[in-house]
Amino acid sequence: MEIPYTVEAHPETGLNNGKIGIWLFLTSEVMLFGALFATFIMLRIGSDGEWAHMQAEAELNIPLATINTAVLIASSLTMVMAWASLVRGQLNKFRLFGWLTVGCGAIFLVIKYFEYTAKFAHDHFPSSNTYLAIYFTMTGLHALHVIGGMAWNAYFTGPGSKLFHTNRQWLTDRVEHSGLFWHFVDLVWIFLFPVFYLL
Amino acid sequence: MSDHADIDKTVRTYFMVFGALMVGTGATVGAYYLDVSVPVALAIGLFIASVKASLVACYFMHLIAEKRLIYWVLLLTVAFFIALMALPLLTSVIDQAGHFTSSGAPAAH
Amino acid sequence: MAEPVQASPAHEEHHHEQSFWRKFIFSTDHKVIGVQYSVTGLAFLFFGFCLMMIMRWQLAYPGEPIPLIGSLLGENRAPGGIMLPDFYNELGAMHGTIMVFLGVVPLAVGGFGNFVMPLQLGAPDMAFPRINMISYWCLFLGGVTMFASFFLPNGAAGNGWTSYSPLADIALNGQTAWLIGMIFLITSSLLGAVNFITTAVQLRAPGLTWMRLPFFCWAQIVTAFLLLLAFPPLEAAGVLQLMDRVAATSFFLPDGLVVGGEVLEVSGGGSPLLWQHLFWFLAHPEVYVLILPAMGIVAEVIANNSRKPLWGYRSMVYSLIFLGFMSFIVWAHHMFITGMGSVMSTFFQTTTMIISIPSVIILSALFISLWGGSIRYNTPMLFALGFLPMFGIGGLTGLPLGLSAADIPLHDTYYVIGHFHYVVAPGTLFALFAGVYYWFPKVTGRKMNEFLGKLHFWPSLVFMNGVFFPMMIQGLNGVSRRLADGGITYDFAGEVAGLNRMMSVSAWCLAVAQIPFIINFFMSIRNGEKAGRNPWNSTTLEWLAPSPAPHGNFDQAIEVTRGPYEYSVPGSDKDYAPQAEPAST
Amino acid sequence: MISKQTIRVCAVLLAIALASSSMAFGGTIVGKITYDGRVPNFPPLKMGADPKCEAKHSGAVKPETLVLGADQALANVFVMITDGLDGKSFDVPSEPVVMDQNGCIYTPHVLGIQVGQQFKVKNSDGLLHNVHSLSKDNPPFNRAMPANVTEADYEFAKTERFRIKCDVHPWMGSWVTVVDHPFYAVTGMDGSFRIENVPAGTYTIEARHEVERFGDGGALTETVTVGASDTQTLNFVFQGPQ
Amino acid sequence: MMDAMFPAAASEHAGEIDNMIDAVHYLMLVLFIVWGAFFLYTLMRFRAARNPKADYVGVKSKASTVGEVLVAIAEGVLLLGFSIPMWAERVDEIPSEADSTVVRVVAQQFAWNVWYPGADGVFGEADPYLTDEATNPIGLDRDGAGADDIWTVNQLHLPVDKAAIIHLTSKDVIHSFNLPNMRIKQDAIPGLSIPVWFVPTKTTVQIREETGNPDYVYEIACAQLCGNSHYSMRGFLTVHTEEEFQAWLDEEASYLGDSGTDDFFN
Repeated sequence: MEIPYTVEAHPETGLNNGKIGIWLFLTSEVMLFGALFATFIMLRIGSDGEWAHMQAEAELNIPLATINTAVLIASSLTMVMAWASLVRGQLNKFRLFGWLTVGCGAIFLVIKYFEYTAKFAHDHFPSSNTYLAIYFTMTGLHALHVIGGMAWNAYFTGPGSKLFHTNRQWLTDRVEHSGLFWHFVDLVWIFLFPVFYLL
Repeated sequence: MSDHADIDKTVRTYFMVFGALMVGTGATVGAYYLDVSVPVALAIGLFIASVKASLVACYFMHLIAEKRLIYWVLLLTVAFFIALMALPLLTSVIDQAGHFTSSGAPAAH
Repeated sequence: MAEPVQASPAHEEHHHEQSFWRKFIFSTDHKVIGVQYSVTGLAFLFFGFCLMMIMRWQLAYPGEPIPLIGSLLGENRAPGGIMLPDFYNELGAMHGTIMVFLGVVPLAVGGFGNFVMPLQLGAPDMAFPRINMISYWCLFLGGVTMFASFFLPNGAAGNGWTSYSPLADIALNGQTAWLIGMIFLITSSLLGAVNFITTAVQLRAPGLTWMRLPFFCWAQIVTAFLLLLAFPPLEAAGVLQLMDRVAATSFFLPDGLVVGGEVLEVSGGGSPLLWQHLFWFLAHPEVYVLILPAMGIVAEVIANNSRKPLWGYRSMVYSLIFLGFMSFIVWAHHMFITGMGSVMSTFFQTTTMIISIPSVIILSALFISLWGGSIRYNTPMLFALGFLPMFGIGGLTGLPLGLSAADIPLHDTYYVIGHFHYVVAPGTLFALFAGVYYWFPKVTGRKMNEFLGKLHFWPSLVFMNGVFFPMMIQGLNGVSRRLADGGITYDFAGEVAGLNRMMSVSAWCLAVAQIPFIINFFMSIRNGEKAGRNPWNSTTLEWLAPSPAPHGNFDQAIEVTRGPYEYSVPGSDKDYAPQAEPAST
Repeated sequence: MISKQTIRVCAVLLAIALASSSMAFGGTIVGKITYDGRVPNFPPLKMGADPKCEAKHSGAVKPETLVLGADQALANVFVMITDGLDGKSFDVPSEPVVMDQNGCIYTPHVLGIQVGQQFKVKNSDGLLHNVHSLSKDNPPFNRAMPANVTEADYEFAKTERFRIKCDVHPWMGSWVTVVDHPFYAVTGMDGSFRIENVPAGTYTIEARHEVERFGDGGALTETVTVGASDTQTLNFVFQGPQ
Repeated sequence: MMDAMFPAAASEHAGEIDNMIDAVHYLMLVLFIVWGAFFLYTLMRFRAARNPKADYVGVKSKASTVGEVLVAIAEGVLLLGFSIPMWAERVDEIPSEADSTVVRVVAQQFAWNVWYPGADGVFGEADPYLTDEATNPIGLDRDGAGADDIWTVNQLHLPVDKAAIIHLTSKDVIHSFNLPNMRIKQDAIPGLSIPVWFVPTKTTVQIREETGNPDYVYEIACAQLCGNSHYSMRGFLTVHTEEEFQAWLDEEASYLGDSGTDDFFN
């Protein structure tokens, strides 16, 4: 039994199943992070002007976060390049860019780890104040998404890339879909970075 | 986009977008050191972030040339997202009888 | 038209013998998964019903030892068989959670949606069979977590199914387990929703246009959108409450709380109302998640057994979509008495009144569909017909609750409980029973026994009303819900406390009335009357497949030529015209 | 058959055991605790909150914040050895410590209990009480005791001093001190205490009252050296505002 | 119609609310009867035995649309004519504090602490750290305006025929302040102080005569699950004549004079 439109596009929608599926999943992610952003706004409004103070107290490391932003944006670039390589039929280049993407994710997490431990070392915990609470919750949840995206990409770059020889189009589509998730994670960070570190 | 010429053009776009994103990041950080008032900083920061996010969505996520169905789904999501963003306003002071107090007991009138 | 994709003969080679595990446990076949969901849902419905029966003992005979099982409950729950209020609260919270998230939703959406929808679409399976399997196992893990939480040292969550903070933040009981369970259940629903929508969009058989789609599929699609977009905010809220409990944050806790005479040492700065908004942002759409699939089932059964097309199919579909859309902007009508100003209350009661109109349209259309029919009174039809007035009462009693001024004395009373249960118990559950009787032949190849079916229906109808109608009277008397002694502490409630006994007896009789169903269910699997492909002479596509349908569903090419309910077409000698029958005959 | 010799051996062993238990193998610490200061006129407890509680008393009931006997004797002071018993372990008594809820008051108001000893909460009132322990080290409990639930049993695993209160009748409160030895006492209306069978050694004795403005957060301490079988006297004076 | 079911009404606005609930139920009844009659007739008339051949088209008339429009209009009338103005009266038209009895109610697990401003008419400051469950459950600071404040547990006393404004809050979790006789219900939310007002129209003595029950009391119930003893979080409202109310306040105030407990603890 074959599920139709796994690879080829549906004549009416012009899309394959995976594309619709991933976008639907991303809409639910939008609502998930949206609810957390709503919480963020509420806490900030309700903080009686204490927000800047709590933020300053948290001793944020802006240079590190800036580097992290750059790393994540770079990983988005390598992600699309991995996909473009598949479109061009260059398996080795795809693998190179794929691993670069995973690597960028890893760098991001390592930097995050140092940021977190620095905060813990200064007794800044989620329980310290509402700013740190939402900071740890949102960046933590984002980090979990990064880990998920890394696992997904690592699978397609590693064992999953065998599909190249049997069904290149399918692999290309799947990489495109995992890329959509990866870019979404990047997109969330693009908001998290200024909102938490700069504003 | 299976055509090689097409994909080469697309790749050039990706690098341009990447450059723009890096510039945007720099601008955000730069604006932070500008020392403007909070509302202005919020406006600048969120504006740059929105531009960056749009770039990622349009080009890296290919939304600029996506099928209609996806647009409809996203439109629906945007509608509910707006409802969701109304939520913090509802939970804070807007049209809420009573007012927040800093202690468990009510503040003096 | 080109060769339909579903007819690919290549699938024959996939029919090699699968191991037991792959075939029944970790199956990717939507029908097996649908049955897994259904069985899980029915089992949890039964479990939730048992919880309720224990509660009803305490309400009928407050403070008296529970007979039979009282001594088994343990010192922490019922010393000497006497139920502690903590245990009552646990039962209440878990009854709600289990019935909603582990009973009705898995059965109505996971079970019927999974089993029936791809068949009605003429699809070989769901769009993502493996994700389908994962979503079932997420539900299963969530169910296990919820069930296991009863055995925690301080018991299961007992803060109401709504889990309002700060109570749920500071409670000693298994709220953490509840939250973890909920996160599993939400994940399951999200994955399921992605799958349902994609399947409906992509895998419809050739010729099956949107306006030829059975109403049940429409109901599932709208439901899936509700799950997809409304559940994530609750997931976020769940994460935040989990942080409050585990990492001592203060998302829902303001400053200066004094618990048990001691100042609660948290940073403060949060808002208890935030939880309510996030919760009801999901939980109001969730009400429609419970009711829409039921409406879908009822529409199928009524069309089939009145032998005529649904009246006003198009307006029903538009109403359904409108209902789904509006359900996102009415949530705060659950919160009128949290101190809402007049702007917000005007907005939310207006949207609430507006949302009642499409419900009225759908219900009217179902009533009117009967006019001119040739009505067959078989068991599925009885349950579907029972649904109409019962859901009608449920809907009507929503009116005074949706008007904020009338809500003042009725809020949080038994009136609310009665209203809600009329919607979901004799409402949704009757529809689900109709679905079980209706689609049983497709699952097993055999029909269920009609006599036992009727023996199930009539007492159920009587006792359902015996349980829930007195709640309205208690509610009008102002008796609050969630009182561990049924309200006898209060003089004003004492006058109607006597009704509790009658309600409890009805509840136990209702339990007895389910015995014919259980017997019927298991007996018919092996001994029921053999059903062919289409025992009900139905028009929709699921009846085109063999009963039971094989992996891959259809053994022939499908091309849909007409609408879903072409019964009694003038000029035809047959009183039904299946959707996939060529138009010219 | 049990041989005569076995019985004889048993008898001797029994005699030794009896003798040793009746003999005082250690010193005794006694003392009297008095209060020196102004005695405020506490307003009566708001028993009107629950008419069933009010009906159990004929008149106004005063809070047990400061209970004095004759000659300024201070009751409800918890006296215990806090230091000097390191490394020793003691048997846990098999009989439970009982706290009753009667007339919407906890009796006793101050109590001690050993780690692992049974704590029995009784409800003689025949109405709903709610026993809420505010313990931090021991897992807190919060048990509603409806009218016809008359007993609940607990045990504590860690040493700690905490308050037990009734959430339904907020004035009801009792101070529980969990100790890992039997050397503690609570003063009665005569203000006196007596700690017996203390092994020879030097100890820190703490006397603690619930009013935190007394002494150091409510506690006064003294050091005392006890011989094998002597009796040491230790008096404490709790200084209140004049 | 349904007055017999409601708890005896004893506030100025109770009648309005009762009438509205009546009106809604009339509407519901009419709808249910019309639907039900149609339903039962259809089931009899169109059973397969009597009508073996179904009609493909069914109902042709647009009567149902008319019905739906009528329902919508009825709902609109209830909404615009009753509910919205009545709600506005509850939340927007709070009478001036000068002409009212102003009370604070601080809910806690599981009691209602009632707090009066005392002779000076000004509430004192509260500090959670001053809380003592037995002697000072509201954490009242007796220095300053709080010196003459009066608090009681579960005992709310009000004068008749004078607006009462109650500022509701909570110390711990969400409670709901329910006065069934007064048709008042309002959540008490920690961190928020929410005003609620009503005019009691019958004294406790009067209601006892009216109901013929010498033990009749106005009860305060908790309507929001607040923990294990939620079900017995019962308070009492006594409505006095103005003179009786003053006498009661004076009696409560008499406990204040010589207590001198403050410098004892601090």
